[in-house]
Amino acid sequence: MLTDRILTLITFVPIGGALVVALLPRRGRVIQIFTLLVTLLTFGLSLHLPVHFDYAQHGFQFVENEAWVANPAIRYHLGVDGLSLWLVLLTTFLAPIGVLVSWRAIETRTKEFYFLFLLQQTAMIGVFVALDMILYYGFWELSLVPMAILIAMFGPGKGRQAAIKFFLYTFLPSALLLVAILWLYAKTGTFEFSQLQSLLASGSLGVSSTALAWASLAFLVAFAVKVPVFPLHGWLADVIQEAPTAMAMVVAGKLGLYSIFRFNLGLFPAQSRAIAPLMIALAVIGILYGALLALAQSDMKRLVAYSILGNLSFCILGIFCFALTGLNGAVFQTLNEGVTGGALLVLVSFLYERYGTYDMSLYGGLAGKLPMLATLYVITGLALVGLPLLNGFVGEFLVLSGSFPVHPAWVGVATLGVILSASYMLWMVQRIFYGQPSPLVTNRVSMDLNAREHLTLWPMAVLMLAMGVLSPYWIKAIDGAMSGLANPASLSATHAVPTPTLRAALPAAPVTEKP
Amino acid sequence: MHLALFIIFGALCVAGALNLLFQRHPINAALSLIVVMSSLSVLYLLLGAEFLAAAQVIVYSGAIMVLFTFVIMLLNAGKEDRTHGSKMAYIAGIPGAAILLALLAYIFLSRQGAFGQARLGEYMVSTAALSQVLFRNLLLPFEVTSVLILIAILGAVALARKEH
Amino acid sequence: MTDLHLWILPIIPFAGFLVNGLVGRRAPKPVVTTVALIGSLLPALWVLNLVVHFGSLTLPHIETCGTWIATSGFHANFSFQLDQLTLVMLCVVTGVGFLIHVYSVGYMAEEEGYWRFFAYMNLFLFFMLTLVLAENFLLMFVGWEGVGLASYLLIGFYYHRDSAANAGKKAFIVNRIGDFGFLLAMFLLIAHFGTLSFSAIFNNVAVHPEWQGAGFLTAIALFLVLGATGKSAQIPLYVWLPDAMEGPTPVSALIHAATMVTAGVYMIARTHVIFDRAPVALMVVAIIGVATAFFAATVGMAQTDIKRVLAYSTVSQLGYMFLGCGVAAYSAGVFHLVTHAFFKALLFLAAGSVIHALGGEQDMRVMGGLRTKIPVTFWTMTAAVFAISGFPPLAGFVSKDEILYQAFVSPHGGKILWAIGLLTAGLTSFYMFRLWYMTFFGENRAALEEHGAAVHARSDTRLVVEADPRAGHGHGIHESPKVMLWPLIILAILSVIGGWMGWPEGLGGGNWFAHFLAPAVKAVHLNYEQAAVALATGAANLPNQAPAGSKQIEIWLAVLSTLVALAGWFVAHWMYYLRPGTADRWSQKMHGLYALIVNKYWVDELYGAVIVAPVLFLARWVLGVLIDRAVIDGGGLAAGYSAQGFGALVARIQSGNIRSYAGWLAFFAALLLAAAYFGWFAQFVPR
Amino acid sequence: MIPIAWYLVLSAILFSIGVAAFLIKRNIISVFMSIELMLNAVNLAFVAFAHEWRQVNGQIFVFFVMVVAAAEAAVGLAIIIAIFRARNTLNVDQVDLMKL
Amino acid sequence: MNALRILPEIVLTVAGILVMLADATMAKAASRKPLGWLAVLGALAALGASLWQYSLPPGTAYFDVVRTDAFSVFFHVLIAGIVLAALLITLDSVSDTTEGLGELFALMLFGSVGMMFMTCATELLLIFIALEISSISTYIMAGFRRKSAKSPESALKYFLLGSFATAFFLYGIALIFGATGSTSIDFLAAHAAASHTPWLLYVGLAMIVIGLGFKVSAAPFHVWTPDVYEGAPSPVVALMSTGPKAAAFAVLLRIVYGALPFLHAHWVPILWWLAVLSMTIGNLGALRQRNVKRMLAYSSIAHAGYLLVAFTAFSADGIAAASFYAVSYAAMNVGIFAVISHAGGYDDRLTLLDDYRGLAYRSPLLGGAMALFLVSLIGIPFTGGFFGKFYVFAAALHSGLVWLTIIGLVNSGIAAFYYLRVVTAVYARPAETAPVMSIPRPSLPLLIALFLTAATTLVLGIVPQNVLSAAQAAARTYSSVSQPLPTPAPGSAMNTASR
Repeated sequence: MLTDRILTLITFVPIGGALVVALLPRRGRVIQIFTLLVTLLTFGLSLHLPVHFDYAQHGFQFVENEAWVANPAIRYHLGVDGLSLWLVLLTTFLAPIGVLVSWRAIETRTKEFYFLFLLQQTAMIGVFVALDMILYYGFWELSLVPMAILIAMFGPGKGRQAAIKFFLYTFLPSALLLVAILWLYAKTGTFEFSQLQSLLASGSLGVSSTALAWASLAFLVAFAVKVPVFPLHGWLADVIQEAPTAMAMVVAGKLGLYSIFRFNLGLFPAQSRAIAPLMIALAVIGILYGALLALAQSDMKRLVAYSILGNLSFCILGIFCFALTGLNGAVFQTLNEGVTGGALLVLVSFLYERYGTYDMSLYGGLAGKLPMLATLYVITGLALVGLPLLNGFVGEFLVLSGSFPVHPAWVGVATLGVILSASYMLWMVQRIFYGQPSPLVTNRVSMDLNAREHLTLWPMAVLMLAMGVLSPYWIKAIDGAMSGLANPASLSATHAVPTPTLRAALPAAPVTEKP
Repeated sequence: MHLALFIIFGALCVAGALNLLFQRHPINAALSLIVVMSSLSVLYLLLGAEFLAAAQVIVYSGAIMVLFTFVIMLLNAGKEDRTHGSKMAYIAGIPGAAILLALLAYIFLSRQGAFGQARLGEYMVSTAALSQVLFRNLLLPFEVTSVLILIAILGAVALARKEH
Repeated sequence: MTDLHLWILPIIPFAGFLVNGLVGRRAPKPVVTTVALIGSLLPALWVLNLVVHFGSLTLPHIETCGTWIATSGFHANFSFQLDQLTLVMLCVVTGVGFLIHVYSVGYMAEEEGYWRFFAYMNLFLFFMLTLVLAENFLLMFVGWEGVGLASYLLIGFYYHRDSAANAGKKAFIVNRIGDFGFLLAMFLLIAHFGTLSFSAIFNNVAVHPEWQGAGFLTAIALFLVLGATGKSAQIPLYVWLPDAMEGPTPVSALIHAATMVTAGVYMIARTHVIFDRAPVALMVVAIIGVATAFFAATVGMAQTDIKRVLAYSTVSQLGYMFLGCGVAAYSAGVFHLVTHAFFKALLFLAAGSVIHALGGEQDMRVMGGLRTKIPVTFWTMTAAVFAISGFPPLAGFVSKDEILYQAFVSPHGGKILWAIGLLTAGLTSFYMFRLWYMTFFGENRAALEEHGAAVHARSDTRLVVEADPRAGHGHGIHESPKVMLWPLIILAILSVIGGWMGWPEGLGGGNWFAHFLAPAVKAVHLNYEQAAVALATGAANLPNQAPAGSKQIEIWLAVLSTLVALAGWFVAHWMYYLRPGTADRWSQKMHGLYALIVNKYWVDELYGAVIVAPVLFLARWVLGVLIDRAVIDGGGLAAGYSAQGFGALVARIQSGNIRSYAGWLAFFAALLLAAAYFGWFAQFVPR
Repeated sequence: MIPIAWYLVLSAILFSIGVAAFLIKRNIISVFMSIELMLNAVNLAFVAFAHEWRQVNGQIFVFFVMVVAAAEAAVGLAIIIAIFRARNTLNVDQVDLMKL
Repeated sequence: MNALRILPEIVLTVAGILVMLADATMAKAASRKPLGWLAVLGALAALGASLWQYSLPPGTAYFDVVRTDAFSVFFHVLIAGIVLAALLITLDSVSDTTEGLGELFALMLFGSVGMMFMTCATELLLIFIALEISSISTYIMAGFRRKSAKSPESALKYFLLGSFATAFFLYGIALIFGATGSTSIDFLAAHAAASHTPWLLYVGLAMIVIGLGFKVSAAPFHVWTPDVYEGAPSPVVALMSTGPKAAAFAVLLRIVYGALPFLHAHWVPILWWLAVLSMTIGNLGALRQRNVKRMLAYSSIAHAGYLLVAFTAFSADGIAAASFYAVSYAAMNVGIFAVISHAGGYDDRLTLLDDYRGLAYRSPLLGGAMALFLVSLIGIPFTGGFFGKFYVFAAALHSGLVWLTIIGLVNSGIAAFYYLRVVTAVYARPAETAPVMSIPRPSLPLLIALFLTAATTLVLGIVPQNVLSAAQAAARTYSSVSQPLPTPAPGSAMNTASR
């Protein structure tokens, strides 16, 4: 049955498409259309998951588990739970949008572009569904290559440097990640996530806690770079600046964050808690740092990059407070970042296609010329800064409110981020769209959004609203996956209300509101 | 007698080798080498390797060194210039060679009790005995050597052939 | 339980927003108008329906129509609540809202972004209704942020003007600072109660007298106050409101006078249970209120832009409401909110009418003598001026007097609060009459009659410029169209009689309003046992024993405040009517003081220098250049260069000389042999 | 009666001199000759050990080394001729075109 | 029966002689390319013969001088494959008039005879001769571009330094002979432990490591590598960077694991240091290289280091990992030299990194192939390079070599920089000022070679099981290694049950 192999299908349909792309003629828009169809097919297939997902069950579903290599014991083990479910969906959802946004932006070397694009899809989906450490690591590393090559190929400025920077930043820590994986294998004899989890949890491995701490650190650093977490973000702005939009949309956030959830929290709960104070501090710094630097940028893409840094730091904060609500929020925020950050990059790229620059100081007064684009820009910006009823708010609120009881002071400082984010976002909107039209804007005739661009943006805009209003639909799956990772104390709904001891001693006095 | 022969020809070996080291003309060096090789053949004889002693003179001194001299003549190589292309050879190489010598000498001398004594004529390997092993047990290596020689011929022709 | 479908209330304007927002650009103007008016009229009618059925409801009436956020640890619904307080707010919002919509049809008639304007206005109504109907803090926050958004969009309506765009941005950001407080308050609430539902929290607080004065409640209350100061433009976050006058005048009337800015007051009244348990926070509210009231009034005295005077007046009046809430007289605060909505909306609309008449001129110094030219505007405005200045029996008198009385008698109040409030009342009277005289009396200083439509340069409406020169428009001073005048008239009537529903008992009234509102906002009472517990646990400051006032005091105070109002009027009359040059002379005489006031105490400049500039400096130079470029990028570069440096060292080995290579080989061969023989390596292998 | 160790030391001396000669000689042919010297030193060791163990294999090894040396000499000298043709020099210090 | 055990070698020798004779009989002006095809046929036949040898029962021949077992056959197949690909590459990159083509093909075949003997010999004498065959043939081939100034220099450097190292290797054999009285691997394995002069073994082994370390270009004996690779013709580099290396590694395995496993406390630390130095020096040296062939030379030093890591594991997995790595390295390195020798030609038209800018524009096929091989060299999953590296380091970690693993993998991270620089150059827009390079159309042999190498690279990364089993079977021929292959994961019964 095909549905028994649904995860394999979702994962490998893109790469199959990539192989076909390699054979297609470079004529007209054949390649684009074909890629679009492939991504739509993948998205359609992935819709199978939420429909047939058993929300009452917290374990992995749609599992496929077969031997791949006998020795070392690597298995082809796929599965999704409430955490990966939506990340897979997010990836497949963004893929057709990636094609649409590249429609005009990528006119040369389309074959290479779409080949690598589809390869990247497979790698990303694979990261989310793989349950064998080596299989996972395979997809994880594979995801670097198309990204790096595409940045190098299409980066308008210092594309090659950015590509290499990105690659090294992520590849070097990944090497240590591999050491840790291999070390675990040497100690346990298995690469399987679930088995590792139970073996590590049983504490029967007889390995020193120091060694485990180092192993968990190797995991964490590899993922933190990919997120990125504050001092490790050196690649982010350059990469987002140089990468084609379809790639910039997916370069940060979800892969690293997913991995932290799955592996750091899943395999090393105690070690993660030990390092939590540092991570929380970095997250809070990251929130403010990202926002402040966004405030200082004059290049739109760099601004978006720093804003992404800030927003992703919320996820880190939510993760390392280990409160159930905060964890839910962190996952939700991860999804948000994919949709909203992606939409913002798409919008920025549409501006670039029209005016050929990312420098905000050259813009101005566009609202009158491109009202639809301006509208969607504002909506997206508002979603990004966490306006209620849009998705960003739900994520941020859950993260902050969930984490607050754990670290009131840090979270309080982090909340300052909402002020700063509003500042840079509105300032950006003002510089681009408000005021008198700049010479650049007046001297160039450009149309408002065309049909393709509408098609690119509206699904994201609708999703922002839907996720902002109907969040339980997403969270019901996420919550199940997170309940195993949170601190037990945070599970109960009753909170730290000081229980009045005297009340028990007193006769029950019904309180009446006297009119 | 044995000792005297060893000392004389051993000293000749070393002297020849040192002469090779210090002579600046390749012809002189080649001649020194021939001295070394010839002396060695005597030492082989002392160690009971009569066939080798003969082969040493025939193959080495006779064939190989002739080839060398021939090439020296052919290329009209003169006295070598004392160019200073390499510091590393002096900084690292010569100490390396010295360490090597010291180390090996130290090992062999400090542990000389582990080895036996060579007594003249006590152990002589006849050519027949040698060929017993060579053409039976080690036939395959012997045959494989033909490939090596084939390659050498092929290579020498290919490399030294006049360009057209 | 009857289902009132409260969700329909906000949804209607939202639908109006969607329709106008999506298709309005291409739709003909009448369609836009119709949609917008329906979007504001239907809620008003629905509220009327609620009023009719109100008596038959069990209060508070709560309706839940879906889950918004749900994790195993936290839950928030789309829940709406109807009680007396909500009803009052609904009436104000929908009533005034509808009137201003109607007014706008005339006022904005020639605007290019007509559809946009009404879409935003409906959006605002949607959020405002959500705000007042919300049954939990989170949904309230939706409205709270949403009205901020609508405000941002409307202030920046003339986005091509930098000042408008700046003002919108400033409003949003300053409000965000308040929201920061609101958010923290919510986090604390969740941490302590696990929920954000009003009823759950308030019931919990109500039955815990031992929490009287508890630190966490005080903290929550203070953070809520921070939120309220943002939205309601109180010290220290009032700075955005005067700038917000960049928006079209109806916006100023609806959002920045009548409804949105009162959200803070509404919020305090709504969460009064918490404030009752946090006397410190109450005192803070009262102090902020009275300080703002006085401070803004002083600034208002020297402003020359008609809308700015009104803006500072709004800030000042909101301070009164805060004062009312701060002395635990929530119904008084809310009552002033209602009456203020009437007369301040009226003032703005009338001012808009004046501006309209003058083709966009807002500077009072070039007005004057308009009394006869625009009589309807003059008379309606006169009603409003008298109302706000506190002349009996107009609405402003009743509500303001109630607040001052409560401040005087309340255990939370104090004579100092009352005294400053009274002084402020005099100042209010002064600057309002100053406005009145400068605008309507004296000789006309406007250049308009001579130069036609010359004075529209800094206009907020391009009416004159872009309108076709039909009769009455563009040429000369003219009265506004009827569609603008009717709302003025209705509001004028309300400004006159609106206060009578709360006529104080001390002056022979029944104070129906307070009694009506009491179930919703009356302070928590303690029963005997609870009081005992409170005393035993040492919780001080039991709230709200019955105010120790009396009818005598109330009468005397009323008389006093009327006199003060009269005094203000007289001074204004003397300075701006009898001796028009006096003001200038005084301002020169007291140069320093005048400069202080006219420059708004340099607060904007202070904030700029102390907060904005350092933040930008930090972002650009310290973080951007020093940390990001030098440390983070530089660290990567340094690592790269050092690796390359080692690479160069490796390449140094590669001299190309065979003898060197051999030397290298010989050396390491010797080393390796020695190491192997002596067994050195085994000691140098880290395991 | 000579200790085998003396032969070994002699072989070590010759080998080291060969190494040193490789390092010091400038003429490529001389450098090549020092390699031959090194091989001869090894041969001596082989013969000595063969005597020590009374094993004929050691001598056969030497025989093969001679063959190999001959083959090497042929190839080596051909290479030297080739380099002389290409560069017109036999100085090893001047054959350093490729570096770094 | 004896002859069957050296059938691949015989086939290659015969093919070589045929090529040589045909070359001599052909007209001077005639194209020698048909000879290349003849050589390809010979290599194919040798490949078939090698594979056929899997059906032979393990055993020795010619008085225990050679042994055919899973280990030797594994490397026979590998070497046959390498020489096949190298011949194809040569065919592609040379022209009809290239000088000495017939000799070149013959030398390639003869050289591989030596390499093959190296892997199956169990007598140090045969190993020495085979090593000389493979070395001398490579010395010659390195100098084959006689018109270039660099090629003879390359040959000279390789020759002089190679002979220098050979002397050490030979001295090592002499000392081992001196310690035991035998040069037979089997005898050593059985009796060397009883030697009363074990210190001779230590020193002898160290000398052998020096000699073989030179052949596999392990640091600090790597110095010749960049110069030689730069000057030699690219197709020859394809061969000599893989074939003799694989054979030398096989010899090293035979000696350290087969003959002297009981000395592992001595050679493991030595190889540990060699591995660390090779990885580090190789990668750091490559960082600054702008010349692609030199860069790949440094890279091959580094890869020798990775391979040595497997040795230090001292376990059956270590042997299997080393064998597997040799295959994967051969596939990707031959592959990349196929691209280089096609793009740059026999006479090295393209040398610098910048010359390769925009290669993917001129020829998407070449660009893509180059990217694939580079990605594999980096060690990206689903390529042979990754799986090889993974297996090597898994074996090392399993033996507790944590630091070595960390150093190695960090090194592979650094290495990514210079590989990626090439990848990005290949895919970057060509500089406007650069002269338009003309890339000849890919010929049939090139396509076959690329297909062979690329397919191998991918198969090794995606479905490595077959090769892995073969490598593990090869490892199992070493009974000396006490450590068994790791048992399947605890609860692996659960794995199979859970579906």
